[in-house]
Amino acid sequence: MKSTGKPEPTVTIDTSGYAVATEEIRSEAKRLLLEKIVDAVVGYQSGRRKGSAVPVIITDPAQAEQLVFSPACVNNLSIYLTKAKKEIRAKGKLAVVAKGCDLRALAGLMGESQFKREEVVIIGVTCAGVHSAGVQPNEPLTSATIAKKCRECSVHIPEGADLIVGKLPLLPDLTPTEKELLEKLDAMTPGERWEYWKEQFTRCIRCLACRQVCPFCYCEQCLCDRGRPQAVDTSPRPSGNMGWHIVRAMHLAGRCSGCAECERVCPMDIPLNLLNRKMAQELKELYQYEAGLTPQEKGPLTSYDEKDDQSFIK
Amino acid sequence: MAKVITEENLRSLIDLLIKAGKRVIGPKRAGEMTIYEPLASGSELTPGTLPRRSAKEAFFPLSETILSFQKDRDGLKVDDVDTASFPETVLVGALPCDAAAPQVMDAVFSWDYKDEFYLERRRRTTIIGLSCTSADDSCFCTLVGLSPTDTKGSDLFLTPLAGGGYSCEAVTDRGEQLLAGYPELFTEAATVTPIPAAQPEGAPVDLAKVKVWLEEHFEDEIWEEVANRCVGCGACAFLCPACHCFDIVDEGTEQKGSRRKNWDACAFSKFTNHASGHNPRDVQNKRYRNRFMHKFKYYDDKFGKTLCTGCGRCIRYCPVGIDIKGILEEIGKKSLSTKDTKGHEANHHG
Amino acid sequence: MSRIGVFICHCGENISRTVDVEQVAQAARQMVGVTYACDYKYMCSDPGQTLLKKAVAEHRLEGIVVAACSPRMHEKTFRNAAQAAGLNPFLCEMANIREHCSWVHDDRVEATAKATDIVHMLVERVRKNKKLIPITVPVTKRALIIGGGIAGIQAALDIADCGHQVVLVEREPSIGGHMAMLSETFPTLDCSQCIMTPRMVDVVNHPKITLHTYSEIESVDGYIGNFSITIKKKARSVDMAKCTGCGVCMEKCPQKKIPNEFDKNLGFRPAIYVPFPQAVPNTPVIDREHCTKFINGKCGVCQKVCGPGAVDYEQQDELIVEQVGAIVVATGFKLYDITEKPKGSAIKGYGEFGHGKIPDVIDGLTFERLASASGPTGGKIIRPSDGKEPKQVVFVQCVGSRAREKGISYCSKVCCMYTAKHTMLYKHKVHDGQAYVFFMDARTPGKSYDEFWRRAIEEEEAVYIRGMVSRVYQKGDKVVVMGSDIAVGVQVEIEADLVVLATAIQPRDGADTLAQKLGISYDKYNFYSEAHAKLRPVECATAGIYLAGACQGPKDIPDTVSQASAAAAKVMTLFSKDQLEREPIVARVNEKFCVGCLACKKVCAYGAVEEKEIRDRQGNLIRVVAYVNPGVCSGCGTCQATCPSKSVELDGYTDEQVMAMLETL
Amino acid sequence: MKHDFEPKIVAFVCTWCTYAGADLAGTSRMLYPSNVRVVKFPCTGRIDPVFILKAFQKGADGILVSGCHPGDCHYMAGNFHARRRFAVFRKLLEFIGVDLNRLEFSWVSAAEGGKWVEIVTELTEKIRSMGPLTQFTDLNDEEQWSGALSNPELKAVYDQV
Repeated sequence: MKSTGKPEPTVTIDTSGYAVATEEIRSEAKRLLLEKIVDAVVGYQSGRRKGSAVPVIITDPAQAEQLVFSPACVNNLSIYLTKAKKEIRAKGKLAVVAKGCDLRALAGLMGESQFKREEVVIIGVTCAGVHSAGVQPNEPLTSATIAKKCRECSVHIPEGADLIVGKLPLLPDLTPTEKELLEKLDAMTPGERWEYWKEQFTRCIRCLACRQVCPFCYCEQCLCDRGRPQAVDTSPRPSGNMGWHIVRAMHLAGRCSGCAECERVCPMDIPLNLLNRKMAQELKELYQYEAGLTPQEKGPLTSYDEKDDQSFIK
Repeated sequence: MAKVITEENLRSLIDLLIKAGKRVIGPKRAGEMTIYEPLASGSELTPGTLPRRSAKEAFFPLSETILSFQKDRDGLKVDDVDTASFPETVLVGALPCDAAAPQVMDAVFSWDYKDEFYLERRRRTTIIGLSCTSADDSCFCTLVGLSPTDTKGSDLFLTPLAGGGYSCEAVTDRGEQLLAGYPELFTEAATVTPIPAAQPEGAPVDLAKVKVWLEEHFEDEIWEEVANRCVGCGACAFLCPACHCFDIVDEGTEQKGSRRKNWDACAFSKFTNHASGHNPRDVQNKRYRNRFMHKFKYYDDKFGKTLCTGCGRCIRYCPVGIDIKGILEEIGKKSLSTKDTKGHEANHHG
Repeated sequence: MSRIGVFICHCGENISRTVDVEQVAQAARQMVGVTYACDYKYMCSDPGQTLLKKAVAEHRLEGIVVAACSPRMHEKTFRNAAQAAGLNPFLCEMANIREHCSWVHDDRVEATAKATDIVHMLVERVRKNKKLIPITVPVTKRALIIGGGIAGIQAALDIADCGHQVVLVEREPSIGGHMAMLSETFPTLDCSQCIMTPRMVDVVNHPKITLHTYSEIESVDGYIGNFSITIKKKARSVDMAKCTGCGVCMEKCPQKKIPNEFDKNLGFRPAIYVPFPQAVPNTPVIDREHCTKFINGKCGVCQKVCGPGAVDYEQQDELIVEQVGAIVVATGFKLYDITEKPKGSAIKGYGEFGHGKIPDVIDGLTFERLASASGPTGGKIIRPSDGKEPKQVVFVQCVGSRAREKGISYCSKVCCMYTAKHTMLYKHKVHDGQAYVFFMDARTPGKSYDEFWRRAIEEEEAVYIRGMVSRVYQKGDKVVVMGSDIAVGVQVEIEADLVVLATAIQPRDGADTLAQKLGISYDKYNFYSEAHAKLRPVECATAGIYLAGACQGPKDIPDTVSQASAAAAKVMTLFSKDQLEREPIVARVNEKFCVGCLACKKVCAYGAVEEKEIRDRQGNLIRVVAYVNPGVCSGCGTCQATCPSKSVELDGYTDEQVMAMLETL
Repeated sequence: MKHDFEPKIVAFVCTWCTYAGADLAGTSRMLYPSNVRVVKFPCTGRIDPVFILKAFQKGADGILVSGCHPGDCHYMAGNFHARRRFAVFRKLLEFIGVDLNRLEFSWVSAAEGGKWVEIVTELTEKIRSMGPLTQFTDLNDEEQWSGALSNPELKAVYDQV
């Protein structure tokens, strides 16, 4: 399903600030490691493919020169700070490179006691956007190659990071394609939506990439892997897939930071972030909750207000 | 002289095969991607681009029931799946990297235990391969001893022609039979001009030397370097044409349910988790090492074959950019200094 | 579990009339794992239970389902029977085929089908049941009483007389509370001080009671049987151990013009003072806000004149920790200050009554001080403005109470009676005076109460006007009360010398903060909530915490004392055992899988979830997980529904049990 | 049976209020349709959305979740947490394409036997008129193409050829 709007002319996005950010990340990483403020830095380095960037964990100040920031820095590195990545945490105190959207995840993780603010140095990167899934990494960042989430980004500057590097260019107005898609789905009948999602989920092969890249899927034992009782069928077939994606969306409701990594990594192109966005939208409408850049003591589903809406209850 | 089939006749062939009661699987458009799926008609065939998932599903389904059971007061009743009911199948338009993979997997499925679910499907499937005309920077069939024009694994092999249509080469008797079965669809041409084959970047790697190097570098920094970032999903294994690990799970209740064979992936932390809670591959880089070792060493040790056809899917869809081609090239370089003492052959796809 | 017994009850004809019980038993016999099924006329009867016990033994049953009435009716009965048969009681489940089936359906076929389904669900459930062992927690036989009014004193004395240690904490410098301020009490008109002060002395002299006055609760940890209380002893500036209570300091204090709160600001007190002469303990406290020594350092007289050298200007607030097993909350009430209009509150105030502006408009408690023999006027009733004896006094009832539009809809319960009492006390002291009372209704339920009220009208000649007061204003030296007399249907204006307002009773300031520390619930007015309005009126929903007196709702002295004794009885029941046994329906954390997100802790209303550190053998911290304290957990299961990985599970209601039931659909 | 279709309805209820309310309906001998199967929990706070999903997958045509009125929770706040959880979960189900008429929520106190009867009766009648819910159960029989022993859709196409 494509955007309903008219095709927009391709606009190039100014990413000259990324080179500045790269330099600043390198010198900060080097300083942090030299001064032994941290034991390891989680950042991005260039990959073999032209223009690509991949996550890296460096421990040697000399390695700081490998660090980069570019439109190919799509990953949300906050996952490397969760308890799911014990081997990374075992390296000691960590610094992490974070875009605004990644910082929201870090804030969420702190709110869920996964680590304390003082245990992590956050190198924030001013970000104009990153590539969409499937884009060749050496392509320039344009309105045609930018990720959907970046089209509607409200956190270009990661306020609250220990250091903010890079500079923000003038940003073009981009159509919010995801919002439009969501509106289109909202306008459907339940039956039509069911058919839509059934088709999407039937494609799912349960590779669990969505779960594994999610900063909030850090459970030691996923409910959906459990055999006794089997809450959700583990087999990759329509009924289990439907259950899996419903349970996942529910477990992320009120926790998801909107990094859209689940959707980016899905090899079957399932628009998973739509579910998360829908939940975020409902939580905002119902409880004025939004994922933010600072840790919140309780999430919308671990708190309540006596005056909460109950118009749906007889 | 070469046999030639037009684009139109290829589609007609598919229609005729379907009419003859065969299941025809081929690349089919699904949204932004193509995917190997049963075709409802020849018009659905979308050849040329590498489908998102490999063709291994034709023999090794993502998930299949292998038996169903029911318990009542009279005891347990088990229903086996009748493998004789598997459909006669033609896999059409498989690119060389996909067409070559089943051959590699045959070894493991017919080794100490004969997996009839896999083997019966294999026996009932004819593969029409298709020469590959476009490669990207993740492609590396040439590094692992294959090529974009390799006919390995195909029964019939198609090569796209510059003026449209395909030249057809029967690779096996089965391929011959197919040609003979539908003579009206094929013509003879004295000369044909194929569309130039794809040219993946990179020089072939001496897999024998790589294997020796791997043997000596089980504990090496490289694994941490390349795979500490692994997040433990199964995208690589599930998209791979040659990965064949599966899990047996029971679904339903103690009284009624089915036993299923589902794809599994060595990157999953639960893959090696013992009932005791101990996990011998306790961190992600060890799990990745196993994947690499399995492809380029263990499988060769056991079956004399390399478990990788260089399709590059695992590179394109790795969430964290783990690059098997880059790693293979790097190890290839490192292994040049290693002496190939064991006399392995470089090409194991033969 | 593969040996399940199903016992189907006819309940006389209550079940068998609509449900074909034999058919249900027949169907049960076909269910996998059911080794025995039978039906019987009355399962709960002695022969019924014997049948069950026999079957357990004969068929070596490992789990049983009794299909009968509601588990709310007989679950205990059958679990006891199961236990007597040697089975863990939690391996017995009830299938409710009476209230939920035979009594609500009339079609025999449908009802039989439904009963079979219900039995099937419970069979599948019981298959997943685990043996549960009641939880025992040790009991610290020491009680904390919060509040030293009559409720707290009564509870403290009852518990202490029973031989248990009591810690009594009072916020003010002296115990006594409101009752110590009252003149005479209804309906007997006996002197409040005369009955109160001996009780106060009993407290201070009781060997089992530890008294902390001028102290507040800082924090509360722990759970029933095992609370740990941190108490803040505010700096008194007088060493209680040295002070003899001679009173010289108070005489010599140059600051003499501080309004006396105890006398409702009608009189004065020095900066070093005891609230009233009969105070317990009789140790003064320095009011640092008004003491010159503390304001500018220029004084120090009290220290100089103190023989034992008890005055200590350096004294600091002190935190002490007391271990107790039970808590009685008896924090009492305050009178609604109608001049107040707190921000953001529904309380609207009564600006139109001139309270706080017109000196001769006073509240009921001020009148008590005027009428009290130990009060600032020695019991002489005079007007605060000019000291003259008032000849016409207007009493207004329900000021604030029962006034939804003003923010309080409840009845303050005691005003009708004390206003009647006030008119009498007034008549007794000012024989030629006339009392008028504006009232909505007279509520006089209680022993000898109505007689008392009638006496005020019939013998003491108080004029009762049924109607509301709309405005009170000053006119010369008179206070004009404008109101309506709805009995006659006219507007009334009375030029009074004094107006007494029976303002509403409210919980003490800070009642909500204290409730949060204690983890007990309170209503929208901040009155504390009892666990059950009828059957558990003195217990909080939080185990081990009990309520006494007006903190739970407006009440008079007899009710307060009764409730205090009831709370004491509850405490003593708790203290009658060394170990506390609780139903083991509590949540447990699977530490292997818990990732310590602490969502469970966030949703636990009881504070039962704690953080637990997992360390290796060298003592290095590996990770933090959640831990559910079984003593505190009440078993609601909200934590489990919240836990994404279900690493916390509620015993008795596990996912496995629930899913097993759903599998039968 | 009096109707062509008798829906399966599952009620997830708390023990203190709604279960007791349903008991009261019984002791008051009020009549209502026999379609509902009650699953008892200590508190609505314990009720996991997964149970709703499971019930639908196992063939429930309608689901009721019912507990204590706000402020009456035996466990102080369980129903407040449940209220939020289900407010969000029903929105999710709606977005996935489940008709919310099949999922009902109510507060039924221990004193409201009449309300229980009313709610169960209305829900039963509503679901009865809507017909069976097959969305979830249909999925139970579906396979990815490669695992399917037969593919009815394709078979239909093939049959046409």
